[in-house]
Amino acid sequence: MTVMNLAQAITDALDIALATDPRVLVMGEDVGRTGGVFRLTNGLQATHGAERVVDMPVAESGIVGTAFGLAVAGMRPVVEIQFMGFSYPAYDQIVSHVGRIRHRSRHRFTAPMVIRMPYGGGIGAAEHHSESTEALYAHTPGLKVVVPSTPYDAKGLLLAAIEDPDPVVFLEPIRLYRAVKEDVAGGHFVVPIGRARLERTGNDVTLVAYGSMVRDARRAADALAEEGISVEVIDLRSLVPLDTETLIGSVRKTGRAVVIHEAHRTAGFGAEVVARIQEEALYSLLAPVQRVTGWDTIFPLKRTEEYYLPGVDRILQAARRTLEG
Amino acid sequence: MTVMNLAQAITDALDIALATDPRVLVMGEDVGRTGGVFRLTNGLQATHGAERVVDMPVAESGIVGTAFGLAVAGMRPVVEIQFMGFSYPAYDQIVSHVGRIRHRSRHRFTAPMVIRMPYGGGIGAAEHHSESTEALYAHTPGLKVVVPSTPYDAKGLLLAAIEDPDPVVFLEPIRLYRAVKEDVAGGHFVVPIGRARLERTGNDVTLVAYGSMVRDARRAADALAEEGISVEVIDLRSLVPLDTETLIGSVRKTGRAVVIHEAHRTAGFGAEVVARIQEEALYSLLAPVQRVTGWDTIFPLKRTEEYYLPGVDRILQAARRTLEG
Amino acid sequence: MLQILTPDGELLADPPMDIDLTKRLFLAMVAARQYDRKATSIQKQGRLATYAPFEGQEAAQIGSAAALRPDDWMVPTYRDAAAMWMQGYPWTHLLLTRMGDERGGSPPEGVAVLPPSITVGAHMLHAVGLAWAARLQGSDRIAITYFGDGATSEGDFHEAMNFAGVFRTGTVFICQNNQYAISLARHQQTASETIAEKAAGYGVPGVLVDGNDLFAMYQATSEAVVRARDGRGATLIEALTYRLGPHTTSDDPTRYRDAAEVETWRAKDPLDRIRKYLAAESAWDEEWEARAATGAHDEIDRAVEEAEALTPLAPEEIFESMFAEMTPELAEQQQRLLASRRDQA
Amino acid sequence: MLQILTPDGELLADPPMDIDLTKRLFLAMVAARQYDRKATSIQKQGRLATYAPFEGQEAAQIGSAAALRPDDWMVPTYRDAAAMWMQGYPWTHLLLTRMGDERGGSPPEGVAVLPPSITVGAHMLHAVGLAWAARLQGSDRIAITYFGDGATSEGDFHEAMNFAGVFRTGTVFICQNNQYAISLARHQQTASETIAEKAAGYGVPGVLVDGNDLFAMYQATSEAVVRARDGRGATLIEALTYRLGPHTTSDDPTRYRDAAEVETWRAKDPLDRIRKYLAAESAWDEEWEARAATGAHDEIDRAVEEAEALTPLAPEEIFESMFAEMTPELAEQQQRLLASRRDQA
Ligand SMILES: Cc1ncc(C[n+]2csc(CCOP(=O)(O)OP(=O)(O)O)c2C)c(N)n1
Ligand SMILES: Cc1ncc(C[n+]2csc(CCOP(=O)(O)OP(=O)(O)O)c2C)c(N)n1
Ligand SMILES: [Mg+2]
Ligand SMILES: [Mg+2]
Repeated sequence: MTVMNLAQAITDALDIALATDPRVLVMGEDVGRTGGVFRLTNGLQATHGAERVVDMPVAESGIVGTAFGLAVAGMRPVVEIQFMGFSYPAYDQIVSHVGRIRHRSRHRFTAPMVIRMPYGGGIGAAEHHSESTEALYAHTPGLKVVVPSTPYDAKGLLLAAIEDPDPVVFLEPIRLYRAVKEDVAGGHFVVPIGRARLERTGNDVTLVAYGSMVRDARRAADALAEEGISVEVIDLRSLVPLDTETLIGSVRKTGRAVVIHEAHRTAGFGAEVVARIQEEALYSLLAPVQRVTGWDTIFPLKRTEEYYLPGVDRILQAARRTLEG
Repeated sequence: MTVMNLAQAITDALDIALATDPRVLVMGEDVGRTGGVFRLTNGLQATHGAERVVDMPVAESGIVGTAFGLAVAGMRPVVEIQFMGFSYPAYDQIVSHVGRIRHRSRHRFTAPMVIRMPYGGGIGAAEHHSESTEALYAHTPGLKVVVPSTPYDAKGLLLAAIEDPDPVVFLEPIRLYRAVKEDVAGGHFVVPIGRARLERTGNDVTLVAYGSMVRDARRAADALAEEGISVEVIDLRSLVPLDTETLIGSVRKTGRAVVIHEAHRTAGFGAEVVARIQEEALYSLLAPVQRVTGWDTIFPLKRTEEYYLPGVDRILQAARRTLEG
Repeated sequence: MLQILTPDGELLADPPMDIDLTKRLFLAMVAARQYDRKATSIQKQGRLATYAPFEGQEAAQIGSAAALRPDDWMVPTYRDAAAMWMQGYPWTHLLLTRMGDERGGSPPEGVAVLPPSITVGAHMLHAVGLAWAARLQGSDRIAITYFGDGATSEGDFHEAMNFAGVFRTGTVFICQNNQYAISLARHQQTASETIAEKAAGYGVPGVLVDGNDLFAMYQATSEAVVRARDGRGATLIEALTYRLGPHTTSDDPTRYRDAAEVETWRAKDPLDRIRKYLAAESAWDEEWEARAATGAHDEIDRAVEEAEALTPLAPEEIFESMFAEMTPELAEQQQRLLASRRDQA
Repeated sequence: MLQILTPDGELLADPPMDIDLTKRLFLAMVAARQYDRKATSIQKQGRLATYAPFEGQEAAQIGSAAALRPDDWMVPTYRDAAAMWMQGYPWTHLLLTRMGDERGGSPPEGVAVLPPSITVGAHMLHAVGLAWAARLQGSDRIAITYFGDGATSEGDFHEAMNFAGVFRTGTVFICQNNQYAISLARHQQTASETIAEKAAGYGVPGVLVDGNDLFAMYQATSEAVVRARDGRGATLIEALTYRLGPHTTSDDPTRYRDAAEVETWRAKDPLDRIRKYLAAESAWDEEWEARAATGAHDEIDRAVEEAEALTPLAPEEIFESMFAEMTPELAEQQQRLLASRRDQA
């Protein structure tokens, strides 16, 4: 057991994967000598060598396309995209090739690889540095999409992703990298992909969140608890596959739900969560499921980003609205 | 008035735009000499010259990025992407620049341009040729997303898109290009972007569709009418902005809805439609809104594409399920 | 431009292979042309979805593929059936894809050929990764990738060439410059004089080769393969050739090129010049070729029959190759589809 | 490599400008450096979000921008504040962006400079389109675009160069090869010997220039601008230079480069050599420069004050620049946000 933050948990997972599986490679812009823009790969090149931890030219499509070839040939590349907003040049490789080769070849060729992307806002970053477009990847067949919110899950899910026989888009909430520390088991363990985590149980309303928003959901739940409202908080952890069972079970019990993400509202992943709830639990719903999301605007710069981001207040208001419904 | 099919209506709109607005350019792969892979730009280069109707090298990011520069400088480029599946290499230009410049510059610079993309399956095409990923574009801030299903709308919406001060992604249902003919007014007219069309009115259930699926929805409505079920069919025509008013008004009346698209199910645009319905009309709902969609698989090749595509049968079954609910 | 055998069948330098291999590769070209014609004709009958003929490009494909070891990786496009077949991809599988059956993309174990890329450009990077993996795995397998003149305009061509240069991967890039990308003529595609010269911008050697000359293609590719296998890095080969047929069976090339131009290139037919050479060496006779052609024809007929006889995938099977283990979503969707078909029945 | 003035201030050829212009551009470099230092220092105080310093690259930016006409289009990156300012972009606006205020991207009417590109690579294509539009509009405006050595690896660099070659657009491509892309050294970025030579692959002239030599930069850019304006097409200029500071204020360059290397380049400081040259021409004295520096410093101070004094956008305003006319969705979301703020209050 070591106390670590989410960033350290990811470094630890990468270190373990590199140490135990010779097929694993870490590749991306600045991941080697300088340890990545967030320093998550710090020290890995020194330990595992420049053949295993590879600094790549500035070319995201190239990085993902090359990693795809490596994966097809039996390696296990773990790609770092510096910020989610820079994954778009690689989008064609991801949708047209990475997510498709198993189907195109009826299992004959596969691309077991991980694409890590720091995502989300809240740190006053420059344009394009706060994207949260997980819905794109969730809508792309052949990909798993994973988003941890705790150090423990980050480590266990990343190791599971690296070992997964299929490609995984692994989203890392930038804002939580160094926000909290917790005890994380040393050595190897996995958290299975596809199961939500019950962050807290309750009876009156369900808050559904993932990644960076789990913290805000928890805070909102704390505030509501003080008013005597019993809140269930679900951390989805994996968008594809989605743990519909946990989700539906909870809403059937509480009859009320708020879905929270910082992504844009229209066609965001929250809509999918709402759709599943109303398909499976309509008759249990006591009020419309509320979506608390980022707006359909460009993510604003530092001076105004607080207006964009769903915060505890907006979650509380939405929860109260469902309780009135 | 001329009788034309959807393909001819688009050609007509492009011809009128080129003839009346010197700022308009038509650009894309093979659009000039050979008139495009679907022959929609046939004859335009002969009429308007190779400066206005431009054959471009095979580079979608280049085409969109260059068109963006042209638009910022005051031209009105109309880009053709050969098939929606080949729009992904341009995705970064679209999300990072086309949809963003007005915001980045607080209205100082704008990119009024149209990106036409034939989309959808049903013609037994090769891999990547049947994509229907409108949800990506609907989730991208700063873009309008338009999908006509009739020749009249295709012409009027395309002219509206070309005249729009903001960028428009214009999706053309390949399957309907030459499927039906109707009377279309000659000369210039526009169909305003952002208003759904009531394809048929009814009281028992609402079918919500767009593009290629409108035809199947109509056929399903015919079949249900024979059983004495009164069906309302909404052709959304525009996904962004979405005509929530018409949608909600209809569901409040019927209490039942089926949303239909050929795109993948998870995080498809149907989820957004469901979310809006349940937000605004939950208490009117007599049964869960059903989604009839393509699956979360790669779009299959010719021999099996019928298993993927929502057809009249699946729509009928879903409608009946809502009527039992 | 590297040329060893002129269109008239004259040798400009020593041939890079003996008569036996020459005969074998000539017959491979004969067989490939049989396939190309058969595929075109059954497409007209509606038995294939669309087809992209390679007539005129046989030497470029077969000359280059002949330089490979059977375990070398190949990353081809939709027009490279001849090269794929040379590397072990069965006709049946090539046909299956064209018939609209995903199982065409699944060649037998041991065939190291990826399903042909339909998107233009992206696949070249895959050959960079495959070759890189070989080095990491201590193997001397190399990777060859095929693409057209049009593909060189895509950003991914650039990224692939650049990575191959930086990481010195054992990748052989074969650009079949067949003068057109659908309707766009080569000179509208790029303003550089040759495509081969683009290699210099990546610190990679580039070679301009007569792509209709089997000998030149074989020699240039062999040299590139040796370089790649020895760890000396990548090569770009521009095979100057011509697509004699339409872009695909849905294309009408008369819209963008003259019959006269086609005739000029027909005179440079890659089969003709080897035929002339072999005849001059007294190693060819008409009956020998005809017999081989008939043999190939029959074999291809059997492949067509086999492909057509294969029962199409069942509805439930379209869900079965998305992941190693089916996700709950897909399982549910599979059930929905089956239920809806039951309802229907 | 084109060099006119050596690091020691010696002339190798006739200077491309008279003493007056030289003095003016020298003072522009002095002012730019003031800005760079001010921005770096107020970032440390938390008054800017992050900042990407250009120290060492003043000649590359100011020498090239000085060759433009005021109405020429400029498409810069995050590191090109000096060039942008030369083309009329106010310090205040440059600072606003860095403070996290979108209004920084909205320069006054008449300033034909796009907001600096944060994504690496994509923006070069915009300069192709802008120059193309000028031709269609019967104007002889040209477009200049700035980018780094790292950006040349992106596919969009390739597509932009290729389109500029094919369509002969009046685009001037200025690559400031400052030896690093964040931590990646130039030799790991590409295996070509120079970046300038990449131009040949597009049928575009490429020129390697001493980017720390104001005269060489001015001359090479002026020639490229004339070419562009005359309709003779694009040029790629590789300005060989060095980023003396960190990549951005969050970077620690000691992780990837030696102090000794930095010192070598400090000896080639672009300001020093013009200072030496002017001194030799008796056109420089310390007080004159100090007075100018103080003047610039004060002006920049006022810009900082002005930017900081600007009231941040109101909550409702973040919805107001998405479309010419707000969509119903955005209007509804705007109402939601305002309502939630009312509830909170
Ligand atoms: C990314 C992408 N864009 C466009 C297309 C449509 N398309 C198919 S083949 C082709 C032309 C390719 O030309 P070239 O690379 O010269 O190969 P050839 O067909 O001549 O063998 C185009 C534009 C595609 N398949 N993929
Ligand atoms: C598409 C994209 N990928 C990655 C980044 C992150 N990034 C910002 S600057 C930079 C290096 C660019 O180097 P170069 O082009 O040499 O310009 P310089 O910073 O040296 O001026 C990188 C990788 C980005 N902004 N955009
Ligand atoms: Mg070609
Ligand atoms: Mg640099």
